[in-house]
This record gives sequence, C-alpha cells and structure tokens, in this order.
Amino acid sequence: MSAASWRVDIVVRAGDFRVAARMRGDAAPVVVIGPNGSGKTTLLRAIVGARAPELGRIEVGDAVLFDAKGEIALPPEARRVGYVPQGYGLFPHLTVAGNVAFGIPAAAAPSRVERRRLARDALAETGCEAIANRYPATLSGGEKQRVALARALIARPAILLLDEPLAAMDPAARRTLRASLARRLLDGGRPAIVVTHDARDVFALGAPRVYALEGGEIVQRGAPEELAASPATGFIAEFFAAGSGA
Amino acid sequence: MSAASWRVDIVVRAGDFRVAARMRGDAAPVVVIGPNGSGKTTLLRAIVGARAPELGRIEVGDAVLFDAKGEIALPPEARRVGYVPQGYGLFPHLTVAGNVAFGIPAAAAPSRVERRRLARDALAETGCEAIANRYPATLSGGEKQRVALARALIARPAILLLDEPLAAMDPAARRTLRASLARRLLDGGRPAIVVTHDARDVFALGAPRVYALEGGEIVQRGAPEELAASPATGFIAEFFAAGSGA
Amino acid sequence: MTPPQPPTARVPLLAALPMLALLALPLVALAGASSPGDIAVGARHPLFLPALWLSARTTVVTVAIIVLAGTPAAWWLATRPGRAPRIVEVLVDLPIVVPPAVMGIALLEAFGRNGLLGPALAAVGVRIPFTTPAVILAQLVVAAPFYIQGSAAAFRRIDPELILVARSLGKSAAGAFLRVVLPLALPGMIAGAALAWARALGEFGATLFFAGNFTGVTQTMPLAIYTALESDTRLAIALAVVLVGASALLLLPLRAVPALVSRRLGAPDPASPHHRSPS
Amino acid sequence: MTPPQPPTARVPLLAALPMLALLALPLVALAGASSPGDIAVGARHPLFLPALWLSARTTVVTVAIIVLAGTPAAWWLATRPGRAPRIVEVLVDLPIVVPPAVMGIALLEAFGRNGLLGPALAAVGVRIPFTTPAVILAQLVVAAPFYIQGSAAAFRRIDPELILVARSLGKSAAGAFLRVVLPLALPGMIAGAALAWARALGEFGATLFFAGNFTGVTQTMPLAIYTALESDTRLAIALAVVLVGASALLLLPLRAVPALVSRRLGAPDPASPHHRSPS
Amino acid sequence: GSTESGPEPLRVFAASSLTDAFGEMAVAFERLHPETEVVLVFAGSQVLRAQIERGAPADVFASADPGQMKALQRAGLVAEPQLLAGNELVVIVPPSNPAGIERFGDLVRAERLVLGSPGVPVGSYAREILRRAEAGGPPGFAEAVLGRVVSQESNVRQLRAKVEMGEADAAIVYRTDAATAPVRAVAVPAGANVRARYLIGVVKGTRKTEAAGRWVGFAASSQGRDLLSRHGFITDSPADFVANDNAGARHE
Ligand SMILES: Nc1ncnc2c1ncn2[C@@H]1O[C@H](COP(=O)(O)OP(=O)(O)OP(=O)(O)O)[C@@H](O)[C@H]1O
Ligand SMILES: Nc1ncnc2c1ncn2[C@@H]1O[C@H](COP(=O)(O)OP(=O)(O)OP(=O)(O)O)[C@@H](O)[C@H]1O
Ligand SMILES: [Mg+2]
Ligand SMILES: [Mg+2]
Repeated sequence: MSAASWRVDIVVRAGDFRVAARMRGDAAPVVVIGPNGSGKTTLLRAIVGARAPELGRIEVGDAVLFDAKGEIALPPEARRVGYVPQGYGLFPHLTVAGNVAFGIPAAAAPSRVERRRLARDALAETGCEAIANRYPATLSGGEKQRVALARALIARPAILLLDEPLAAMDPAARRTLRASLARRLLDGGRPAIVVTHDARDVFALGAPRVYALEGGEIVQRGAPEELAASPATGFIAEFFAAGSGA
Repeated sequence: MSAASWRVDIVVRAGDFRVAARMRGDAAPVVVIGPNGSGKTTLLRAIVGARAPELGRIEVGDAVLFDAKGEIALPPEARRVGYVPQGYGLFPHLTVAGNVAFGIPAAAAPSRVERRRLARDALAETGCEAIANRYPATLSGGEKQRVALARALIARPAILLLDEPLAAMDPAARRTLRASLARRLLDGGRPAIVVTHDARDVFALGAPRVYALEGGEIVQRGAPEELAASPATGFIAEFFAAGSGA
Repeated sequence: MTPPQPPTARVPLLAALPMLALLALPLVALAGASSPGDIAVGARHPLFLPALWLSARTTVVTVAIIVLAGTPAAWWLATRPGRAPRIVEVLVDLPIVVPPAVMGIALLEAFGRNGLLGPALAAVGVRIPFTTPAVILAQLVVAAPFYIQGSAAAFRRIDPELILVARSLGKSAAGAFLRVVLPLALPGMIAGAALAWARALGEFGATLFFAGNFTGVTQTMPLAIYTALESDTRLAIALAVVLVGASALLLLPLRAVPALVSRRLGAPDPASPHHRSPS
Repeated sequence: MTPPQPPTARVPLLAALPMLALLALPLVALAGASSPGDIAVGARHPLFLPALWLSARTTVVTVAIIVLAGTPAAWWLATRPGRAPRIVEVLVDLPIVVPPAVMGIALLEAFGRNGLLGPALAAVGVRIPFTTPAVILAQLVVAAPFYIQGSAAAFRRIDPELILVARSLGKSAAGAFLRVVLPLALPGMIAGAALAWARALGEFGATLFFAGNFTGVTQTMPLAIYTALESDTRLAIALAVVLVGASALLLLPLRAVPALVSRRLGAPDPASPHHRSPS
Repeated sequence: GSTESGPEPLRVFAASSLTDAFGEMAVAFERLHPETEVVLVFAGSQVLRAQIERGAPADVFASADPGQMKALQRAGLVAEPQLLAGNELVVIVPPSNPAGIERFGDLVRAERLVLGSPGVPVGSYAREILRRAEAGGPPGFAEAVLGRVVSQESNVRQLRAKVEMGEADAAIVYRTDAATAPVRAVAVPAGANVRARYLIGVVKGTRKTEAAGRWVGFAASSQGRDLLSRHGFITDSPADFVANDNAGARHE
C-alpha cells in the first residue's frame, strides 16, 4: 500500500449503537457526512484508538493500526493519527502556545526556540497569534476550535481526523481556514478524514470522495458532484441543497 | 415598557476584553452576528447574570435586571432569562428527560405526570424522543445541542438567549429546528437574542433587526436586508455573502 | 470477543502494588495474630458489646454532624476567592497535626469547667467532659477536616457554567446547590465522609483525655481495646480484628457509590483500549 | 466601582461558621493555655530540638514515599473498572480505623523479630522496629490512605478525552499521565498530601509501639509531648503549640497551590455575581 | 544521647512515671561509668511489655506494674526481677481546692472525682484504698466516694492533668506524681494506703548483661535510692510491699 493510502473496514459499538464502515482513501481528503447521531464521531474515535472495534481492520500506509483477527491494536500514540475532537480537547493547564507546542514531535524541533517558532507559525495560520499566552478557559468558542486545529496540524500525523473542525468559526474564518486546510492537506500529501455538516466544506476542500453515513451504515459514497446529482437519501439531497444556498 | 420589549445598554469586561453594547428589541427575535472573539458570548452572559457589567442597565419588560447606578443586580434565577450556552450546559447527572424537566416551572406543571408529558413534547419537537432516557455523556454533539434547546424552550422565560444554537446540527435538523424556533418565538410573543454564524438563520428566524459586533463594539445595526445591501465592514459583507451560497 | 488490549494496560498495577502491599501487610499480620478462638473470646468479653454499640452510635452522630455542618464550610472554602479562605483551610488542617492526647487537653481547655466556654456552659447547666457528647465532640474535631477537605476538592471541580444554567432555569442559589452541585460532588463527598467515619471510629487519644474511659458512656472500641491491652494483648488484638472487620463491611457499600456515580457521569468507556479493562 | 452583589452571597459563610468555629476553638484554647514564657521554656527544653528535627526529617521522607508509591495506587484505583478496585479501596481505608496503638502491634507482628517478615528481614541483616525507619513505616501506614483517596478522587475527574488527545499527539500512556493527568490532578494531590503530611506529623500511637520512644532516634514531637506530659502538662502544651505553629507555616504555602491552580483552570470568574466576591 | 556512633548503648525501658528519676539516674550513672551510654525509653508498662515480647532491643526493664513484669518473667524474657522502689497513693486537689478537701475523709465532698479505670493499676489501687478506709471507718464511705466519680482514666497522666486544669476536684494518684505537678497533695491514712511496687530486671538475651546488671545495682545502691526517694518513691523497707500483691496480680 502506498504511504498515503489508508483503509478502514470495521464494526464498532458504542453502547447500543453500532457503526459498520468500509472506507478507503489516499492523500486526498475524504469527507464523511451524515445526520446527527449517525455515527461519524464514533467512527473517528475508533480510528484514533479511543474505542476498540468488534471486528475488522484499520490500515494507514504500511501500518496496521488495528486487526481484530491478528489481535493487533496499536495504542493511540503509536497510530500517528491526528485528531480534532468535536469538543476541541484543549489542555486547560497549558496556554494556547503550550497546547500547540504539545503536538510538535521531538524529532521535528529539537530546540526550544525552534519549537516556539513552529507553534507561533501554526497559530498565525489559524489567526490566533494574539491569544498565544492565554489559557483555554478564557477563549471564545471559535478561538478554541482554531487552537485545536493548529495543534493537530503541527503534529504532522500520518492521517488527520477532523470532527466538524469549522463548526464554531465565523464565516470569514471558515473561508480562510478551509482554504488553508485544503492547501495543507493537498501539499502535505497527507490523508485526512473530515466530518462536516456544511456542503461548502466538501467542495472547498476538494475532496474527491464523500461517504454518507446514516444510522451507522454507509448509505452512499462517491464524488461530491455524484452525491449532489443523485442523492441516495433525503438527507444527502438536503445536505447538498443547503450547501448551495437554498 | 411593553411586556415583551427589552433594552440592554451595558459595558461589560472579561479579562482584558471589553464589550459595549446598546440594544433594544420587542417580541421579535434579534440576531447578533460578529467574528470569533467579538464579544457575543460575553454579552449574553452579562444579560443572563453570569458577569456583572461595569456600567449600564438591563431591562426586560417591566423588570430591571441590572442597573449599575441603582445598584440593582437580580440573581440569575430572578431574571427569567433562558440561556442555551455555546457548550450546551447539560447536567451530566440527569437523563435527557431529566435535563429537560429541570426547566419546567413548578407553576406550569404541578403533577409529575404532567411534567413528564411536557418534557416528552419538548423532546419530540427537537427530534430527541429516542434518547430521552440516556445520559448526556453518551450523546452525539448534535443530540446534546437539541436537548439544551428543548430545555431552554420549555422554561418559558421572559427572554431567550441562544448562543449559536444550531451550530452542531445537521442541515436537515437545522432547517426544521430553525422553522420550529421561528414559530415558537413569534407565536409565543417572547423576545429572543440569537447569536449565529449562519446568515440563513437570520432570514429563517424572520429577525427584523440584526446587531453586528466587532471587537466589542456594535459596528452596525438594522434589518438583515439593510446590512446585506450596505455592509459597514468586510466581515458583515462576507457574512451575508456566505449565507447566500457564495 | 474481547478486544485486544494494548501492552501498557498492566503497568500501573505493578507500580501500585508496593503501596497496596504495605497497607495490607499490617492488617494481614493482625488477622494472623488472632485465632478464631481469640475472636470468640473477644466477642464474649463484657467490654465488647457496650463498646461496639457506643462506637456505632457516636460515629454515626459524628458523621451526620460533620456532613451537615461541614458541607457549608467546604462550599465556602471551595468557592470563596481571596486569601482568607486559604488561611481558614490551614486552620482546618491543623487539628490533624495536634497529637490526639494534646487535642484532648485542648478540648478540656475549650469546654472544661475552667475552659473558655466552661462558665457559659455551666450557666446553662451543661457539662460536656466525661459524657457521651464529649466522645462525639472529640471525634468531630479530629475527623471533620478529612470530610471538609475532601468535599471542598469535589466542589472545586464543579463547572460554574452548570450552576449558572440551573439558576437561569429558575433555581435559587440553594436550589442549584441541592439539585446540581450536590449530585455532582457526591462521589467526592462520600469519599471524604468515609475517611472521616474511619477516622472517628479509630479515634482514641482525644477521647481518652476529654471523655474518659467509662464503660457504656465513653468507652468506645478503641478505648476498650486499649483497656484490654493493659491485661491481655491477644484479647486486644482480637477486639481490633473485630472492629476492622465490622468497619470493612460498612465501608464496602460506601466505597461502591462514588465509583458507580463517576462511571455514569464521565462515562469513561469500558471498551476503550486506552483505559485498562478488567482482566 | 464594585458591582452590586446579589443578596444570597453571604449565606454560606453563616452556615459554614459553626463548623469552622468548632475546629478553631480547641486550637485557640490551646494557644490561650500557654504563655510566651512557657513556649520559650519549651523551645529550650532538651527534648525539643531533636524531636522537632526528627519529626521534620521523617515526615518529609514519609510524604515523599507516599507520593511516589501512592500515586500509582491511586491511579489504579481511579481508572480500573470492576469490583476488585472497590474492595482494595476499602482495604486502603482500614488502616485509618485501626486504633494507632493496635496498628503499632500490627506493625510489630508484620516486621518484628517474630513477625511475618521478621525472619526474612533478619536473614538480610535488617532490623526495623525501634529504629528511625520504623517511625517512617508507622507514619506511612497511617497517613498514606489520606493521600491515596484524595488523589484517586482527583484522578477520577480527569476527562478521558484529554488523555486520548495527548496520546494521539504521540505521548505514551506514561507521557500523557505526566504531562496531562498530573498537572490537572495536582490540586487534589496536593490537598491529599497536605492531609497525609499533617496526619504523619501528629502520628503517635503506632510510633510509640512500633518504634519506641528513643530520644533522637524515634522520639518525634508527639512522643516528646507525651514524655513531657509525664512531668509537666504546661510544657507539653507549649510543645504542642510550637508544633501546631510550625505546621501552620508549612501548610500555608501548600494550601495556596491548589486554589491557585484551580482558579486558572476553571477560571470561575471573580466578577461573576453568582459567585461570592471578596467583601 | 545519640546511638548513631560508638558502641551499643545500654537501653533501659522504664515505666513513664520513672521519667524524671531515671533521667537523673542516667546522668549519675554515666558519670560513674563513662564507657556506658544509657538510652532511656519511656512508655506505659504494658506498652513496654508488648514491645519486649516482640523483640524490642531492651537491656533493662523497669515496670510500674508487677503484672507486666511477671508476664515477661514467665515467658522467660526477663531474669529474676528485683524490687526497685515503692510508691504510695495520695489524693491530689487543685491549688484552689474548690471542694475544700483537707483530709482524706473529705473525699465525699468532691463534686467531681476522677479515678483510674479498674483495669489499670492506679485504678485498682484506688479502689483498694477506699475499701480499706471503709473497713476501718464510716460505713458506706467507699460507695459514697465512688458515687462522685465522673470519669475513669487510663493513666496517671490523665488523672493529674484533670486536677491541674481544675476539671476534677480530686483524684487519687501516686505520690511521685503529686511531687512535680502544680497540685496539692492530701495524704491517705497510713492504715488504708497501699504500696505500688516497681520491679526492675535484666532482659534475657541481651548482650549487655554486665552493664545492665550495673544499672540495676546502681538503682539499688544508696545513691540510687537517694535519688528515687528525692522524687517521692519509697525506698525504705522492702517487707512492706508484700501485703498489696493482689492488687497488681489482677493484671497478669
Ligand atoms: N455509550 C452509548 N450508549 C448508547 N448510545 C450511544 C453511546 N455512545 C454513543 N451513542 C449513540 O451513538 C450514536 C452515534 O453517535 P456519534 O457521536 O457517532 O454521532 P455523530 O454522527 O457524530 O453525530 P453528530 O453529528 O451529532 O456529532 C448517537 O445516536 C449516540 O447517541
Ligand atoms: N478572562 C478573559 N481574559 C481575557 N480575554 C477574555 C477573557 N474572557 C474572554 N476573553 C476574550 O474576549 C473575547 C470575546 O469572547 P466571546 O466569547 O464573547 O467571543 P464570541 O463573540 O462569543 O466568539 P465566538 O464566535 O468564537 O464564540 C475573546 O477574544 C476572548 O478571548
Ligand atoms: Mg459527532
Ligand atoms: Mg461565543
């Protein structure tokens, strides 16, 4: 398998809820859409290693992250999966700069000065220079989300999982960050799975493939244009209709 | 002042940040827009009573909630202000039904059966019947937000403050809840202040007046069409442009 | 199928073992030092039943008072900003530092005939030293700090946003406290109450000095054990084993509650591989 | 301008007062019972300095061991689901219930010449009872439960999501523990350590039995106070007042830390009218 | 003295009530035998006994309670113990003497009397005295006095502290305890008094048998007896002690 291709084929359970997903991708970002409670977050959490699937296999590049048959389950730190959770997951005891620097791999920046510079650059990219020395408790919702995004990007993971990464952002920030994210993902040649409720994200990210999840099952997959043109469900139809300003 | 009219004229500080706002409204919902960190949440929290303004006065109907000169500062429970915070604020020790029933005023439903029926109705309106007996920790992001909304609506407050109440919802839920919210707010004749990053919310709610906040100051106010037509700032222009599908 | 577990899962138990073993060892040695026969003799000893009954009664009253009067103190310490509460907090710690016998003297200086409150108490015809209330007072002073500090720590971790929301939904400060703060702090409060109860049950020195050693009136289990020690070490050990056994039975349900409640609230996922799963 | 305060702000202090007064009263009475002259005599007494120094040394070592070995135990108790940890938790409580004198016997039964580990220890030439390590061991057993339970409660309140995020950012389980769990649990851990330290400092009964009353070797402050009590009650009180005063000075900075850290993390807003503001 | 360097010291385990007397005796002994360092360990006799039973490094044991000594002797842990000294009981009252107790018979006037628990020697002795006083005097005396008891205490320290603090109007303690504390002593009639016996013995298995023997000998020497009697102990005629044996024997 090429370094940037990945494959997820799992059944995962959260309480009574069950998600069965078979997905694959390469360096281009993949988008997951679906109504509230359809299992998008559950799916991402299984990939990052928060929850062990009941069945199946997860591969990213040459690494097998999970294999029920082979009894393989890498711990989260060995998976090289970057994760921006829906609730941001900022460390309350670290400043914004500290949160971002937390993700810098030791190999990437051996010196303190270098690390600080990297963190500052990442914060600048998400428009957060001004809040670098503040603690998360004092941030606005959108500010928190930007910091979480900057932290995940700096870690240079093998695959990036973003759970509604722009939901709390204002329209201007949404537009610039969407563009910067698209550039980052495509330039870096690193795969990503992005969950979103906004069809404009799908197009702006240039995602070649969308998976639509409903009730824990993948109900449709394909290029965004395909799904928009012939939606398999009412939800998919509405999703793309809303995104085009209806 | 009529029972449904309100007036907010305050200066409030959060750390180094300062918001100065002069707003008024009546039974029709008022929308507040602004970039991340412009002070929208700070403003709502001052009205609900989380933070005492440095100066000014807050009136809703015949009640003075706050008056710096008169040294009046009603405690939150006396303000009859319904509040859906950006972080949902669900009680983790209560089920979804328990969370919603928490808001029912004793006068509205003296009997247990009645209270349960009211809670069930409110949950049905936000599409949450199925999760009534679950605890918040197991809910998806959109589900949490729906519950928070149902809980605030059932309390029948004198004024309703909604902080990005639809941000985590899927497009279909957004559309139905927007409509149901608009109906509720107009039918009930109760004022509301809604913070949103989505221009479609402004129009769907039928808000006659929008306040645009930037850097803690109100930079423009007027009918949504007015702001869309002649935006005072780049952000306002982008806000309405994004909402029309650009 | 059990999901495969990461290799790190078992390290903490290994690291935890030395301390757990150290705490268990004296208890095991104690149990080993007394035969079932000794225990039967202990249970039939005339000191035993009155002392056990007195210990049970007094510690229940003590813990009830500690919870009722200590909860507001803990809330005050947890929520009041500024320097004063920090100083008060140290004051709350200090009774732990005072060696129990000295605490007995201190209580006499406070409540005794010539003590600070003595004349006032005498004027209303109340004599505290050498009575069962003195036993409770001694237990209160030595055990309350553990409850207060435990529940203050629990209160500190309540998200103020939840209180705000409860109050915006029409609950008074007291109502929000009862319906939101208390249920959320319950695990920490119960853990603190368990420590305080255990400490009250083991209280010896202050009681001995302040309340004396009167069978049925002030002779709690620790005092009975001490008295038995005077004549018969094996009897004393047997009584101690019974005390420890009875306490274990009472602590077990108490200790189950916080874990149950926390599990539901935080919902740390049992299927999550980065948490240890039962094995 | 001070923002106007809601009328409920002062109720909790009123409710907190009875308990705080009860805890303060014996200390005040104790201080009142000893004059500066007494204290000067106490400070010059030949027992005083060796005992104070021994208490300081041993309690520091004790608390260090408790924190090092107790933290993994607390983490295990806090994160391990299932029934076993609940039972272990009760085991951790039990040393508190055992009257200290009996704990001294139990330690002799465990580590003494004829105790469980006695022969094994003798074989490697180690004798523990009646030595300074015995003092530390006695303090360990009676004080560790307070630290373990306090920090387990703190660990239980850590959001598992934060650990997951830390590990997804490349930190090992141990790394996430050190860089995320520890700093967040620090206030609770320090509060527990303060209680444990206070308890170790006041420890008397188990030390007397297990370590004996050897000046300079095992005679800690509480034992010195006990010895002084034999000939002179006022001297004993003066020594106790010095002990309490010294402890207060050491506890004050310790107690300031948790409040500072919590304030930063939770950022409960000092301007918020539904929190009490300093007045 | 420090035990950290030099040869092993002589460890003398002694009942708490010997604290002051043995403290002085150690100074005198070390002056006489500079090669021997003495370490004194004070605790209740029953604590010391439990420690010696469990291997405490004691060389000499001095007990205030013959029962504890005999138990160790029976267990083969102490060689033939000797009589160290005797102690008498006295009534103590606060300096202000609120109940106006001037004579032993005034004990009935005490509103608050504290006695040792029946289980501890000082408590048994006190009850024995009351019994004897009644036998030789007014009927119902013992019962009347016992009716005034507000607390039973586990050791002499506690009895004395309560009188010192004015918490009790009177207590019955050892004469030696009355000597040091700010209290007034009221004598017990000679016919009613009992004598407590302090026994001293060398612990078996000690490597310091010689030094231990020297300590016991020093305590019995005229210098040692002088010192003890200055602290209120009775060192005159050993024969007097036999009569009270049963009081101590209850604790074996
Ligand atoms: N422990 C649990 N017990 C029962 N149901 C659970 C549990 N955990 C999650 N669920 C349910 O699983 C479903 C999927 O949740 P998930 O968080 O994956 O949804 P989602 O697709 O991310 O939704 P959203 O768009 O609202 O974020 C939800 O209906 C949720 O209520
Ligand atoms: N305690 C504080 N100290 C310093 N700055 C603060 C503090 N609290 C809030 N702020 C700042 O005040 C500004 C306004 O915050 P607020 O939460 O009101 O923004 P918002 O308009 O709601 O933004 P968003 O759309 O992201 O939710 C932010 O820049 C925030 O960082
Ligand atoms: Mg989700
Ligand atoms: Mg906001």
